[in-house]
Amino acid sequence: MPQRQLESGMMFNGEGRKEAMKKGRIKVMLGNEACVEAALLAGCRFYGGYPITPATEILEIMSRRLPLVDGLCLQMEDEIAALVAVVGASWGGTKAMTATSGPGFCLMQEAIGLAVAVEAPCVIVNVMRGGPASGQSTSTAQGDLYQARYGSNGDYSLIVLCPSTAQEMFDHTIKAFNLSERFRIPVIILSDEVVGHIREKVFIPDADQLTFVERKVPTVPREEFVIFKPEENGVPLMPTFNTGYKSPVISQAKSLNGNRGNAKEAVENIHRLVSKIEDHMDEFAEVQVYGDDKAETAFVTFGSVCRAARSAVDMGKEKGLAIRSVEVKTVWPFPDDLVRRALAGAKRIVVAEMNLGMIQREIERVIRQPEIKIELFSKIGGIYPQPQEFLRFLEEKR
Amino acid sequence: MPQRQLESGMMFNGEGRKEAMKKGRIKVMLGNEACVEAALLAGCRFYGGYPITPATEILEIMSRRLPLVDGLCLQMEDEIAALVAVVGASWGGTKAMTATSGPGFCLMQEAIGLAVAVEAPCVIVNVMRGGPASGQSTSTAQGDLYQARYGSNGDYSLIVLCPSTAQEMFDHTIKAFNLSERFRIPVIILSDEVVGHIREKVFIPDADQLTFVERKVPTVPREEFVIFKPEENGVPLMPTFNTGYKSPVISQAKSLNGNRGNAKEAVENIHRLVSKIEDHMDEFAEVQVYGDDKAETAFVTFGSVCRAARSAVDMGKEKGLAIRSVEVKTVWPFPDDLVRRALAGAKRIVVAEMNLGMIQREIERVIRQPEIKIELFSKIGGIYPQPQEFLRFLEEKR
Amino acid sequence: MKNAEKIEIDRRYCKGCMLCKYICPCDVFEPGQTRSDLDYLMPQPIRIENCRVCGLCESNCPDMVLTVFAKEKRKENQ
Amino acid sequence: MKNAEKIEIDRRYCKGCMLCKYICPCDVFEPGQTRSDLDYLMPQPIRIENCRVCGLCESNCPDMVLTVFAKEKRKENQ
Amino acid sequence: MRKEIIFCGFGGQGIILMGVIIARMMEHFPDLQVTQAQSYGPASRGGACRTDVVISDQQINYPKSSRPDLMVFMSEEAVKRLLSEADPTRTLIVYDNTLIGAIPAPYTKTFAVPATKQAEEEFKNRMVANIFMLGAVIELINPGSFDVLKKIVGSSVPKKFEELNIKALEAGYEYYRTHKPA
Amino acid sequence: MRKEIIFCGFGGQGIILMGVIIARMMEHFPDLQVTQAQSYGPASRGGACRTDVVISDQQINYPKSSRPDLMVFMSEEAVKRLLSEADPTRTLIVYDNTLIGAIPAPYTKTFAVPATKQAEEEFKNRMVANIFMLGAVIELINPGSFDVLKKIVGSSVPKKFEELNIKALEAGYEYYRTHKPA
Amino acid sequence: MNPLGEKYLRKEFLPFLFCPGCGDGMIVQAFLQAVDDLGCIDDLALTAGIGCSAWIGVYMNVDILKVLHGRAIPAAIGLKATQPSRKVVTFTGDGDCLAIGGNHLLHAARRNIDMTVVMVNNQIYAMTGGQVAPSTVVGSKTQTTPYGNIEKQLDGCKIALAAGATMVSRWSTAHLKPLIKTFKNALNHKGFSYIEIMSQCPVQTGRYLLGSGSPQFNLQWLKDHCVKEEDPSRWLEVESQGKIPVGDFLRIEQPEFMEEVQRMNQRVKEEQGKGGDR
Amino acid sequence: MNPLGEKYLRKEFLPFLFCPGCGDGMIVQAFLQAVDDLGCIDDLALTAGIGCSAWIGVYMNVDILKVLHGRAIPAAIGLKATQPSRKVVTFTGDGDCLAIGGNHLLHAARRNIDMTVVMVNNQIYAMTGGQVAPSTVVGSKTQTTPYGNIEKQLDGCKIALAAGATMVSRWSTAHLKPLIKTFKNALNHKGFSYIEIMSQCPVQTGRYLLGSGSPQFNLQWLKDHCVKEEDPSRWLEVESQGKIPVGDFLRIEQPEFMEEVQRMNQRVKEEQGKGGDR
Ligand SMILES: Cc1ncc(C[n+]2csc(CCOP(=O)(O)OP(=O)(O)O)c2C)c(N)n1
Ligand SMILES: Cc1ncc(C[n+]2csc(CCOP(=O)(O)OP(=O)(O)O)c2C)c(N)n1
Ligand code: SF4
Ligand code: SF4
Ligand code: SF4
Ligand code: SF4
Ligand code: SF4
Ligand code: SF4
Ligand SMILES: [Mg+2]
Ligand SMILES: [Mg+2]
Repeated sequence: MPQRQLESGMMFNGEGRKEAMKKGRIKVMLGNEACVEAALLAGCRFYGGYPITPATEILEIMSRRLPLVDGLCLQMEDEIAALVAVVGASWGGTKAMTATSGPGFCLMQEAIGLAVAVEAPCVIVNVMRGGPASGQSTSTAQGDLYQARYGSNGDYSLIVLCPSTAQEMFDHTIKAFNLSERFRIPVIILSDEVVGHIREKVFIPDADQLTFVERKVPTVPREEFVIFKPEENGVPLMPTFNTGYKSPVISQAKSLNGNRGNAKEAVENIHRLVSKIEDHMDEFAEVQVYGDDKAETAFVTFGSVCRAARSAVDMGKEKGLAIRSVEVKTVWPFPDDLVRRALAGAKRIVVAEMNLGMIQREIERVIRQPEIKIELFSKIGGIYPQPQEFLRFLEEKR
Repeated sequence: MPQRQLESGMMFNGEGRKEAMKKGRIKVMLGNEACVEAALLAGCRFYGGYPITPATEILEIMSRRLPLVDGLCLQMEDEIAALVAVVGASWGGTKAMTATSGPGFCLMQEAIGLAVAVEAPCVIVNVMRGGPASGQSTSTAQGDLYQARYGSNGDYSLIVLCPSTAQEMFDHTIKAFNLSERFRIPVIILSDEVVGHIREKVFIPDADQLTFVERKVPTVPREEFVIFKPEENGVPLMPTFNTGYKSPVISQAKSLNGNRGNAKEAVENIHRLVSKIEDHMDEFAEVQVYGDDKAETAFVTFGSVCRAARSAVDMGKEKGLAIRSVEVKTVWPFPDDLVRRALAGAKRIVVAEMNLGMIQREIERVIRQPEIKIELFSKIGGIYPQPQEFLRFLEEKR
Repeated sequence: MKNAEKIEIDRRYCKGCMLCKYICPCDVFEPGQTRSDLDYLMPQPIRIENCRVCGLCESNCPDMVLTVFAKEKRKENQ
Repeated sequence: MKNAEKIEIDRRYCKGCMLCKYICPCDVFEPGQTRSDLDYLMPQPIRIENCRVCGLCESNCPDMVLTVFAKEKRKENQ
Repeated sequence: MRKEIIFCGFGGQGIILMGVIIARMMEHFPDLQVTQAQSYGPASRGGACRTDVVISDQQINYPKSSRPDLMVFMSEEAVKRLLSEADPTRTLIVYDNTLIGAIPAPYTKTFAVPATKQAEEEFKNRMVANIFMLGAVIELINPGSFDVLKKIVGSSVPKKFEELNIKALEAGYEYYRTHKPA
Repeated sequence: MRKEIIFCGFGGQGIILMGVIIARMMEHFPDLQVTQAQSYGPASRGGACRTDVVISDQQINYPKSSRPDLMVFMSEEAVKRLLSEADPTRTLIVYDNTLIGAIPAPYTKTFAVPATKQAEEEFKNRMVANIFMLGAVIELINPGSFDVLKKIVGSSVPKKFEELNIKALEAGYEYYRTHKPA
Repeated sequence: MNPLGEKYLRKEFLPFLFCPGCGDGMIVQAFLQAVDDLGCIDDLALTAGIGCSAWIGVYMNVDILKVLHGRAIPAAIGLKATQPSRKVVTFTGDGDCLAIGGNHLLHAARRNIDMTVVMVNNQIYAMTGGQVAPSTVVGSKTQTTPYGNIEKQLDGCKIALAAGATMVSRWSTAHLKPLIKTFKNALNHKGFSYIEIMSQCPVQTGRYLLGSGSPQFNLQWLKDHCVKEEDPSRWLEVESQGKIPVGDFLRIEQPEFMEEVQRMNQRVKEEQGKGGDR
Repeated sequence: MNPLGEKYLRKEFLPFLFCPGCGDGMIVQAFLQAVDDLGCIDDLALTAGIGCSAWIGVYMNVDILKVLHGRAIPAAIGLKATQPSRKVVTFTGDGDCLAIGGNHLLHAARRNIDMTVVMVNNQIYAMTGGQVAPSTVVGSKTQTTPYGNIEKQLDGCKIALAAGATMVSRWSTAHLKPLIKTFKNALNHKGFSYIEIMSQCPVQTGRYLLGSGSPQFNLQWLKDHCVKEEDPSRWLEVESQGKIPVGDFLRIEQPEFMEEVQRMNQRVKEEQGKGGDR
């Protein structure tokens, strides 16, 4: 599944810029708008949502655009209904998505587990804002990182992507739909207010430049089909409704034929729900390094903070300071190996995030060298860090 | 705040057994029942709940018992309403609690953030069952460990206790109420089906044998009182409703006087919400070691799995195998130092849990010695591990 | 008036609830001594000659395990 | 009939919505040139002599910044 | 001393209650510890159902049975699934022979009690089969006491069924005394 | 080349829209990158409101202003909070002198535009103050183009207000031409 | 298995998990009878929540999505939205539909989306072992109202009517014939239909509320307590006698949601073609 | 600050965050007038959800707990349960109360718990910038119904009535006098009261739905469209003319929940004393 490269702005600076531009459009758009554009291009035809700052524009633009392509955008009575309707639409055979922010994301947690359990491909965008609780609706934050992975009950796994530019909102949305169909899982785009509300140029390729993944459906006669028996890639074929398979789909632990009651098969199934993703991380896991990839000083960042860190790296370079910035694009499942590789040789690791230390814990876990302290450069309360502050941190905490 | 020791059964084997028994009662009861007994003793007078296996007995017994002490047990329309009502009752000046299991715990996440943000003391019991989603309602599991810490949006902290016996259901409930009042936070008792549904002897001390913490209330004149200004211990006095303080309590980020809008004070307040707990972990963090505390082989366990591990330690001893079992009683904030100390000198660490590896990640983070592999002995699907299996694991994975 | 040829109860799934006995206007059933595969005592259509093939027992059986075969019908089919 | 002594508008919080002008049955207000602390153009009770102290402007002011002082009242109080 | 007892059957038979009653009996033995654990499906709708009772003079850590002293079977299904947990030489197997044909070799330490049949015939209520069975096994549960058991049974069932249950209990006890295994 | 522009005022003035319009103008400059970011309170109810526009011929990483070239102030409050971000020697400060008394020392590179007053008096609608202001600053935004701006303003407001806004824009532009700073 | 069962049940899922004599099984059969009469088995798509009654549809050999407690209705909406030609039916219980899921009922009804909600009212939370439900009569002793329920009942039919449902009926398992007819009407109704079925739960409602666990007793209780009264203005009288009004209460035609959506999409695309308003 | 404001507002929280000419501020004043008339300021405890209207109570100098979107009612129940002597009032919006919070309204109403829900109906989600609400009229163009709303409205008064509220009224900000009277009745009503207030939101509803952002225009719109009609049987007629019926619709006495609780507790303790039933 070839994916467009994720680096923001690539299309504008790279070699084949003019060539590429011929085959698409460049528009100044909101990060949230880029997300909608990509979703529609990827084939999303159902959106179930509920307004919440700073994700509301996704709903608003969807409500404008979907009718034009014979899709349906439903503003539901709450976020629970929104995501459950998305799961219904997914089993109805449609690519479907929703978007929200912290408080609504809380309400979606049970249905995220549902989507995992019934293996319904769908995309969920969380444009993060300040927490806890109602927090600061118009301010940016990255405090939902663990919630995105662990907010629902029980053992499960899913994929979480963190865009840092409007272009990545576009690219990650395409990728999210593809991964959700490939693995039959909910894929979460964990964006934040800065990325959702930034306006910048986005390159929208023509559809024929992109690869779209569609769910695999059964073709064998109904009697021979076993609904939750995985194919080689760990994922069962999806007998969406109205295809004649008369599928029994329950949210409980289940055996291969979809019935409750067989403990052994139920255990295997839970294991499979996790391993179908985690055994195939090489298909999607992504970590980028900006700056000097041999530098002893390394930032670790994700989401919008990547941008400020890049500027800090550039400023550092001007001052003769070698820095690398390790950008975790697919934050879950956490790409242990890629991160370890990207940090190889680093002597000083500063995790920069807009929360009180989350990716930091993962780095502590992954970099098991007691001599390396994993420092935290943390900004909360909606304050987006300035590049200068990164450098000041390096100096002051020395 | 002296607490009764947490070790299960102590009262029956220890020296002062007869003495102690004079001052209390011993009854065979369900873990869930022991929780109710303790809550009532601790002064809980409001329960807002919703039925769900395997936590329902807590609601049922509360509905029977609370009217007898002029309390109120309300079966609400859902778990969201249940916890929000508890928060309301807490600000009404009452000790209040709720209990649920996985799916209901999902629905409570937003209101957990609320309780954190408005600093409403309360106790939330999650009697874990199999997940994900509806999972296996009558089976045990420990898959909600991270959810209990990170299930709500934004940066926050809270305390999570993991009982392993009916006696600990009692003891932890007393402790939970005390900690919730001390820190003005929701305290979560993360139990599981085995512990909730076990029946065994529980020693119920007389009230005068126990210490009960009550929330500190303001006494200064209203004009001098600043609602979210912390005392020395990091916690503001609580001007519960109807005490004349006319308190403005909002779920948004806020300044000291309770109003929105002052970004600097809002940031400080979020920091304080976390540090008021994490700076005082010595008051409550608890890790126990069972068996040979110098043994090179160590289990790490929590909740009901502690019991099976203890039997395994005993069986190992019979076979000449020295093992220690490190029991994490307060799983959040994770007691890094205590765990490190309890594992000092261990060469082989096996984390045993009924999930696909959660405490394991914490141990990997805390024990940063690359030469020690943190092994996982995992049981899921409602299968409670047998002591023999622990020993078999040690042999086979050698 | 119709008559029943045979009343069949599927022993794999009968739960012995006796709603068939309760609903039958013609007093056809009595509790029997045979156990279904689910360990319940099954009813017996001991007065089958009373049966008027009203179908109530069949449509009221909560486990859909009871079938009334009408005599006439069979003849028609032959 | 009552008369107004004075009509006060709290310049700290007036938002210039002109609902006072809209609601007044006696056409007392006109938009003025003074700005409130919130940067809005405040109304002016330029025809205060028309005022019958009906209180509508006061009770309809969404920011509770408008006060009508009645003449009689003052006298009574003296 | 550690005694392990397993009661098993299907949902709706009151299997769990049997374990609960035995556990509660231990309130009257101050020097003993007890645990009662269970696994079951929802409500009274069939499906496997099981409770483990462990009695010991020591603190009980592992609360489930690993080497049962006594197993009481109340359904064929339970025999199929759980008989292998029995130890042919150690475990005494009691079974409701209304519902269970026979206990296969090599298990020879057995005692058949027609609890369901007696409940249906003698008491016109199959719901008391479990209590009948309890009466029939109490002497096999050691430590235990019929008198304490009777008290606890009385306080464990709805008032209006108290008499019926006590009668069933006594009948079970009587059955034991007249049919007890050698 | 990196140009940084800040528009600031309070909610309800259409501050964000000013940034959006400038950003969208850049669609017509294929070789330039642009970012527009914002921070604001809800709806039109006062409170600080600000948008940063960055224009560059390079990829733009940090999307906020750190050394603004141009700052446009539309409220006293904004001056209080944000003036310190200006560089006395570098930043050109444009302000709505209907709402703002004066820009204090050491900031001397200033240009006063009575946008709100003109909107209220000339167009009987203070809602167009922002567009008036845009007209008055477009020549100071370089690269920029009044013609493109006009097109974008037209397509950024509800149809029935299109004419009004275009007029305000032109009036602002006219104001600039007649009052432009030396 | 009777012939209807042979024809329509998902054999490998048998037996039903329902207790002996439970009304839920009777509803399986009645519904399949209606489907058989209409010959529409291939047009069905079902959803369900959590609870005993939520399993009703699972045994039918059709597409079914069984989701979370209380969330069957939004799942149905998602399905209907993407498969407008389907007859979408939701099976739900009184707890599922009126307690945790009450809000979804309101909003599906007001949208008049073409689907049928079959609400099985056994006056209790059965699956979890007999706790009070919004439909439990005042005074009842349940596992969570040991001293008698003091909360007024919520009447699902009244709520559905107030919210804008275009078809509302209530019957009981003692009224299988009219129930089957109502099922057929609902399956053919263009719009939101709400069908409540008073159903026996001998094990919880019977044993603890009504005083007998006998299926016969419980079915008889329904026969005795459900009286046909289709005129809402007379419900108060019926209710004051401790009876439950049953019947077909409403069946009207109003614009259906999915048709409105399609009309809108059509219109919008046409306008777009003409370069209509932004 | 006018004298009422001087007396009752939380000065350090001023100014109101409401836009110029917003009805929410008028409601602050009307409510405080009622409270002043009754002299019950010290008996109040307020709760609120999220939305513009949810801030109404925050400016009053009384105990207030402002919780999550849609959850003001359960918070009020928890408060009332522990402070039965308090007059508990909830301020909520049409989105807060009828969309995400609809279920809590049903259940508080059926319990007839002694509290007052003040629902501010501005026919839109104002705080988030003008999305469709369950109260938005069919055909309206909002930020999320750019081609016109196709969903029927949910009428909060009808829902409250169907669910069992014992006092139900609707007024508008163009009806301050009767509104104040209704506030007073509600504050003295023993049981669940639901008061809906049609209120102007010039910025969202006005600008995008009604065609003018002028506060005057919007208040006039309410004056023109809200007509007094207290007989439910005539609502359909009123509504078919595009008008909104206002008035005091219901006010009856029924057993109040907290009193029932206290009666129950009393009874149970007495029975317990006598060794009553287990
Ligand atoms: C979020 C959540 N809360 C609680 C439960 C537990 N639960 C399962 S079924 C049920 C009640 C079912 O009652 P009802 O809907 O009336 O169905 P019945 O079993 O009576 O048919 C509850 C509370 C759950 N599964 N999920
Ligand atoms: C769980 C959740 N979802 C969404 C939001 C975002 N939100 C805040 S206010 C609001 C709508 C408010 O509308 P309404 O209740 O009508 O109040 P109004 O602002 O119109 O007075 C929404 C959707 C939120 N805060 N929490
Ligand atoms: S009704 Fe059906 S299940 Fe019940 S006893 Fe008769 S045949 Fe058996
Ligand atoms: S068909 Fe009718 S008469 Fe015959 S056995 Fe069945 S119920 Fe009785
Ligand atoms: S009504 Fe009040 S806020 Fe509005 S203009 Fe008049 S005085 Fe100012
Ligand atoms: S009191 Fe009445 S008459 Fe006087 S200014 Fe106010 S509204 Fe006009
Ligand atoms: S508990 Fe009640 S509703 Fe559930 S299956 Fe049994 S009888 Fe039916
Ligand atoms: S957006 Fe509307 S409801 Fe909100 S404060 Fe402004 S005018 Fe009032
Ligand atoms: Mg029910
Ligand atoms: Mg609103």
